[in-house]
Amino acid sequence: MNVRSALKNPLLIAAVVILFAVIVITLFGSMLAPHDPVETDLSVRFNPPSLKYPLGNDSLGRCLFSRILCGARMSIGLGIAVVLFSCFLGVTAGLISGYCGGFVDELIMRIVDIFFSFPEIVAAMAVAGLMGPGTLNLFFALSFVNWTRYARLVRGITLSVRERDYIKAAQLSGVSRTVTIIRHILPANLSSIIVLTTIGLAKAILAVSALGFLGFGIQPPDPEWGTLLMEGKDYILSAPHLSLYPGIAIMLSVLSFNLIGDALRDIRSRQR
Amino acid sequence: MRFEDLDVSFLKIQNLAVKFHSGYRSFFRRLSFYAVRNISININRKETFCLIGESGSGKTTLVWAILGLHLFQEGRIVFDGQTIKQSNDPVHQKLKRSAQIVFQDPAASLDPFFTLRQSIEEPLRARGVGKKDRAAIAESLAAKTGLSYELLQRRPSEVSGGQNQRACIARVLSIKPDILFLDEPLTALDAIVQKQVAKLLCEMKRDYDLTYFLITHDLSLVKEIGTTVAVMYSGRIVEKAPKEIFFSNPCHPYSQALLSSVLKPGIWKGKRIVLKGEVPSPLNPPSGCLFHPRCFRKLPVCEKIAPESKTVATGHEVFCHLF
Amino acid sequence: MLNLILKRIAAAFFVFIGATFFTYGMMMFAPGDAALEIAIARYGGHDRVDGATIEWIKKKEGLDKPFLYQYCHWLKRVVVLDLGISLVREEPVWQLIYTRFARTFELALSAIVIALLIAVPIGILGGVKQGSWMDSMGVTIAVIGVSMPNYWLGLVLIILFSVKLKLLPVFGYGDWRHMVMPAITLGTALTAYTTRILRSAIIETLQSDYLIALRARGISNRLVLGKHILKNALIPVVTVVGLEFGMILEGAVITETVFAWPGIGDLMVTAVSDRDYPLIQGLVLFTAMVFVLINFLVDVVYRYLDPRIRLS
Amino acid sequence: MTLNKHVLLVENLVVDFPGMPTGSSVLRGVSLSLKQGEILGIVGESGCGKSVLARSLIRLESPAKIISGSILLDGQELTTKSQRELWRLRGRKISLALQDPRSAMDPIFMMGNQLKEVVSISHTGKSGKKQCNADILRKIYTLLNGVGIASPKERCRQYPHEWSRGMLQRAQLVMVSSASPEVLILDEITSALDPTISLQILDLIVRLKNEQNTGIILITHDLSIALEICDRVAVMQKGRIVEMGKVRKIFEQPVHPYTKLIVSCQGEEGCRGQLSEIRG
Repeated sequence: MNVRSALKNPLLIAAVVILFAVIVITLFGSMLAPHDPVETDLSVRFNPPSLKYPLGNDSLGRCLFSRILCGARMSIGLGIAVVLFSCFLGVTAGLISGYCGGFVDELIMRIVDIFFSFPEIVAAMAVAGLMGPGTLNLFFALSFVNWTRYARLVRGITLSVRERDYIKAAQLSGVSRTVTIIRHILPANLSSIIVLTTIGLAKAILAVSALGFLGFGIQPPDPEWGTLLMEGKDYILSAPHLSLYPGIAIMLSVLSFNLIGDALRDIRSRQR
Repeated sequence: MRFEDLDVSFLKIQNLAVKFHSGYRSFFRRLSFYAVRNISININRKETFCLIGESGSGKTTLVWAILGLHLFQEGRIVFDGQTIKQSNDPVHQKLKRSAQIVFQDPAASLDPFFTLRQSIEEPLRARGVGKKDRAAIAESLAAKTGLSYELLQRRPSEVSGGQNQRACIARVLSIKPDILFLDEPLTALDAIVQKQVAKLLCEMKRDYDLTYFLITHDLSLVKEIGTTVAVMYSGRIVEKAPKEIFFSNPCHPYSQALLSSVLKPGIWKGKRIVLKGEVPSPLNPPSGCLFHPRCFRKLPVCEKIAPESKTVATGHEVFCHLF
Repeated sequence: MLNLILKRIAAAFFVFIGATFFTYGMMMFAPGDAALEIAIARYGGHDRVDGATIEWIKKKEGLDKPFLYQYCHWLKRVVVLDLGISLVREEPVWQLIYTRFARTFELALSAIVIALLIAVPIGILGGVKQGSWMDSMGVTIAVIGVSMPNYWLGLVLIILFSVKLKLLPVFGYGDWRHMVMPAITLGTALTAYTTRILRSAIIETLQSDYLIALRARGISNRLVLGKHILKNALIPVVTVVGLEFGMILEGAVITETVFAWPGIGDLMVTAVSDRDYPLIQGLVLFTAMVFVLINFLVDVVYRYLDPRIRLS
Repeated sequence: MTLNKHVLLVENLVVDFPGMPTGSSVLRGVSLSLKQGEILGIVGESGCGKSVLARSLIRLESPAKIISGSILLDGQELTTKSQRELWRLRGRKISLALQDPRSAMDPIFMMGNQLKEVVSISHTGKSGKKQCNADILRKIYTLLNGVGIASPKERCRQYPHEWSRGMLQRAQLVMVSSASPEVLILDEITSALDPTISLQILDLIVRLKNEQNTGIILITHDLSIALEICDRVAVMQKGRIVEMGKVRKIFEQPVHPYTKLIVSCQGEEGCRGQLSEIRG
């Protein structure tokens, strides 16, 4: 499925549109919000969706639609930050351990194994529990397990590229080790890293909002999709819409990243 | 750095040996075996030294040991009067700076993401040559090696194998090496393109007065452009001779079998020699001469003692008990 | 061969030690003085705790010694499964963990059964009949399944089955009707993930060169499919099973919170919200150990199936 | 030599890749005939469609598709047969050996296991399962010894990555010829091998022809291999056979300009003359 036929697939077009909407909401969410996400108005508690409040009101009468719009900045933003940081850390570790080999490789890989043995959310909860919830703790908690995925991927590719003839030719013509890594080995990894980052972003958004749902993510009152769902959970019998809409927002954005990630992977495997 | 012709033998290799590790006998002690052992070669200036042998005979390992891409455990290399005692010592760095290599598969020896121009300019860039000079040198070399100007912007995947190999040759010549190692430069190309690249190599040798170290199993190419020939079998050199003597009077049974296996007319006149069995695995080499399990003129002594080098004529050495 | 197994065990042991070191290290970051926390928990309330008791606890627990000594002291107790006492529940941590783990295992098993029942047929058919409408439908459902946040799915199920149709209990632990919704929630992501991996494994195996050579030699289609393709496709699937356990653990944490299922995930959430350090530590250690064990088993099975990397 | 019957008759076979522009099909009307006990060499540069021809003859040509033409194998028309009927023919009547021996073997099964699979197709032992297994094993060991693989018992317990390419190619020859098929198609089986090893393989092919009297189609890009062991040679260019005939005639008096070029490239001084007008 090369680039042209990729765009014909309706699902992918929807994904790109959603992605565009998600980016707009993440950047300009607070400006777009019709109401102040934090301003409470008890008179309109639990109102179903109406013209004035497009998605209805939550337990304290706050406009659910504007809270979702503002919450995006936290859920998606933090997800992107986690992915970028762990991608940077993982790629560097992968390149070094893949290219140097020997003891360095063994050491880095064992460290990766150690971090790999902690499931992401369990580790994040442990950190949140021990160091207290908060955005920064959450960011470190998610990143320090996530980077291992990138390290393993990049190490695998570096090991295979390192044996290629053009690397030996470069070594022989006096190109230094770092220049070889940056000019030759990194580009060979790029397409796989992009695919993994896109799908990693989908996972990160899920993780951030899951932790929010469990109460260890971003603390109220600033809105975050996961915490919105948590608040909605208690009133599920009387106001189900409170937990429906934030969930849909999460799913759509995660779905669009996953679809785009799959499309990128198909295009890359066609090029190989 | 240019060299005057003060010393005729330009590169001397004295019983070089390379060991590889292959897994573990016990928890720590590693099993190692000889990939290449007691190799002694003299390469003179402006010569085309041909190393022939089949895959698994250690030809490439030997070249990579000489060029420092592999460590060598025994032996010496004498380059330009100075001896290299162990891998990557200062003298070895000097050798590496004035030696280059052309690989078998042109598409694999060029970075798929680089344009041909970037690949050709890379050695110059590593040596800190300015942008303008690099471009000028690259263009002149491309013209000399028969690459048209607009090909320089293309990527290796968008050009033919022959043109890729020309780009490799241009890249190698950009830093004016004194010795050029050619690892099966023609095998991956089509018949007609092979002839053209062979012609190009001869011209480059004449123009840049290079010394060639050619690895190949294509004996018709050796007959055309070689000067001295060495035959390698399972990590050891079995015969060394000037080209004319080698093609007229090959002594070692394996050399004869190799020559007889060339089906092209004009190389081997007599009956085809069909060997039996396989190349021995270096992990447990046979005792005595390594070729004795497959040799059709085997003597009782061959199984026990490894043969010494015997000089049959000037410059013609054989490692065989028959002489 | 033997020393290869020894090497793998040594590597797994190193990871075990690393995990314990890291878990204990995390304690150091805990805000406030650990001895104070323990004192408060044991003797109730700030007012009943004075300097002397804190000093006494510090000496007893050896908290004043250098970090490494404390770590070794703690490690000695961990090896004999004495993970300390839960600050809030006064029960031994290990006791809590393995009773709760049994219930999580029940849930996990049912989720895996659901995953295998649905994912295996769709994955294989999708791979074999690549590009057919069935395949693209399978792929789309799989992508949606993977992207669906399982806590949201849980809530939707509750709204649907408990609130609207009043068929199933909203939460709690009891007979099979309690298990239906949690198993579906946990199973969905698992099924989607397995379908995707199985499908790409089959496609990749179908493109390998030796299939044409096998058919060219006259080997019947039944043998080619039943023996060669199946075993070759099994290799990537084995690595997936290893990863699936990670997903199950993560999914369990959330599913159990939504459905108040008394498993290890739910225990983890309450432990973290109560700041019950020994229990948190015990749980993190336990999950890490389960993971190290599973990764080791997957590695052994992987090397058994693929002789090429057996001795690498 | 008694007049051997034609085992294979191909009448202007046209094969096309779906999605390719019409008129540029891979095979544009290939016709050839093969007698029993004869080696027919098919020589052509890479890309002339000789591999597609090899796969089409054994009806494993997908993703390509046979548009028209007929393939008569011992009187049976292959182009109309269903896959089920073809299973019984492949291996017994006609089989194909591929160029790269390492990718012709399943990497995760023991060699003995894969050899047993093929040899048991033709094994007609009536005795019980256990006895039948022992017979097959014994047959495999004799066959392996016959093609020069030492200590076959240990070798059978090894995996394909532990065998050298030469041994794998011999194993492939044993596999394709174990049921003594009437037609054997060898697609460039010596190109991936070293000269002395490929000499051994060519010697095996000639022995195979003499012992089993099979009709062999040897596909190669190297005319000198064809000259060495083939009885007749067909020169192929861009999906068509441009010239076909006895080996001596093709080499001494080539008619078609393309054949002339290929023949001249074999000679020592050969191509030097026409180098200028052929750009690489």
